[in-house]
Amino acid sequence: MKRVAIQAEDFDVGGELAALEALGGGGVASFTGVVRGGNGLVALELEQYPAMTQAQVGRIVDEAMGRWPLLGVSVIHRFGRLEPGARIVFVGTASRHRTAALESCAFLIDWMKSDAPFWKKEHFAGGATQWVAARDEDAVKAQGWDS
Amino acid sequence: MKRVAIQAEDFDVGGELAALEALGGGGVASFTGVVRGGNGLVALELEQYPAMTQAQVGRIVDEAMGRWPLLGVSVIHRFGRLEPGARIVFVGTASRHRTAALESCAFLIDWMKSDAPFWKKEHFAGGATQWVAARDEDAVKAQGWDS
Amino acid sequence: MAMLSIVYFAWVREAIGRDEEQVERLDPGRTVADLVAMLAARGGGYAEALGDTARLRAAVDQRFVPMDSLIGEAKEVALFPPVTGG
Amino acid sequence: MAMLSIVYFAWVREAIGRDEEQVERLDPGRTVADLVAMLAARGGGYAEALGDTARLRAAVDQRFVPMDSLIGEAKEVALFPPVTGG
Repeated sequence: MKRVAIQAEDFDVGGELAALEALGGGGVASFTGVVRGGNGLVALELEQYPAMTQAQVGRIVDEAMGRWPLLGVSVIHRFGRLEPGARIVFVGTASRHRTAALESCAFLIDWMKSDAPFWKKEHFAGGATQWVAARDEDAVKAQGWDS
Repeated sequence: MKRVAIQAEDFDVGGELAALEALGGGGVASFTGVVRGGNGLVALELEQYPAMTQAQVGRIVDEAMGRWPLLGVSVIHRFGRLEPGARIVFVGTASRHRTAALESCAFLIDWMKSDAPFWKKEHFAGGATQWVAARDEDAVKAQGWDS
Repeated sequence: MAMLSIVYFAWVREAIGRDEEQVERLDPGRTVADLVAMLAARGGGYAEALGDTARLRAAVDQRFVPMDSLIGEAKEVALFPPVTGG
Repeated sequence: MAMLSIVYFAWVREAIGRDEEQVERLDPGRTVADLVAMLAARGGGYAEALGDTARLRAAVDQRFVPMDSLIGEAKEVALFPPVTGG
């Protein structure tokens, strides 16, 4: 099973995980990213490169499925305006081996956080906005998986 | 938030994760273990040491919360007769740091799989039964976290 | 007279045919291994379950301990195979 | 005449004031950096957005590429800040 969804709508984490559990592997790992509040943030606006996103995410999922013995992978990424507490990104992996499920989940979320073609703009109370700068530590972490 | 449940009943993974998402950390990791079928397995029977389980699991959760900056941990383990496809164990962790959420989730599930006071008996079609032997690899993996 | 509870799990419980029993409290210098040897000497299911300590694990008052641990003033000793987790 | 699409994202798009435009296809020996320099020379928002290539990333036909990559026969070049993921 391979599922990649780039969407504006929220998603049902329990339902996504149930589909992975049903594959019979015995182990399902997940990571869900949620918009953090604080500093007067009222919303995060996610812009994407639609022609690229689906293909890029699909490619990295294929890479994970080649590296680890996975029965299924589900990746969801939202775009548009998201308020604090809203889910942004979900990665779920199913395997007969819990280490494979956990490591591939970490690999995929690292990639999603550093290399997926999304840009985030913060909207603050009072109307100020700011594009989020890329964090070097994310790029370093994703590169750590290359060797 | 710290939640430890040792129970016969199934649980709602989506609901458990929603509670962790609501803590505001931004990242929630999980692992769910499911009974694998195959080789004519009709059920897995999980026996526990009730006076010990809750305290032991609580202690390892405290240890994880000391090692990683976690906002919440939820651990659920079922006992009794479970058929293939049934959930056995769930670990969910919430943190501001996705590495902390993922690593602590892996740490806790390794411990649950190797050191939690449960014993598994396999029931096969035709009535044969067999106690599952402890796997050395699990013990080695859990020890890997000691240093 | 002070008593010590012994609890059994998994195939140890099945071989012995009970999940719990009381014995007189041992001399404080005795170890878990001493208790196991004393029980195994009863023969039958006890010998079958407890004859080979390499296959056994123990807990004293709900804490995992090595077989050579002193029982001391403990109230409960548990004897069981290595745990197999979730 | 063959045309090349250029697409912009995030603050690059905002500074330029548009998300897409068409230009005449360049000589196949030109690189992404050559295209960026040509656009920055227009001044105004273009200069602001594209004046410092160290702050930019690019994709050619939906593949991330270094700035010194040849554009060749590509149909679409995208210019944007480093991605910030999910």
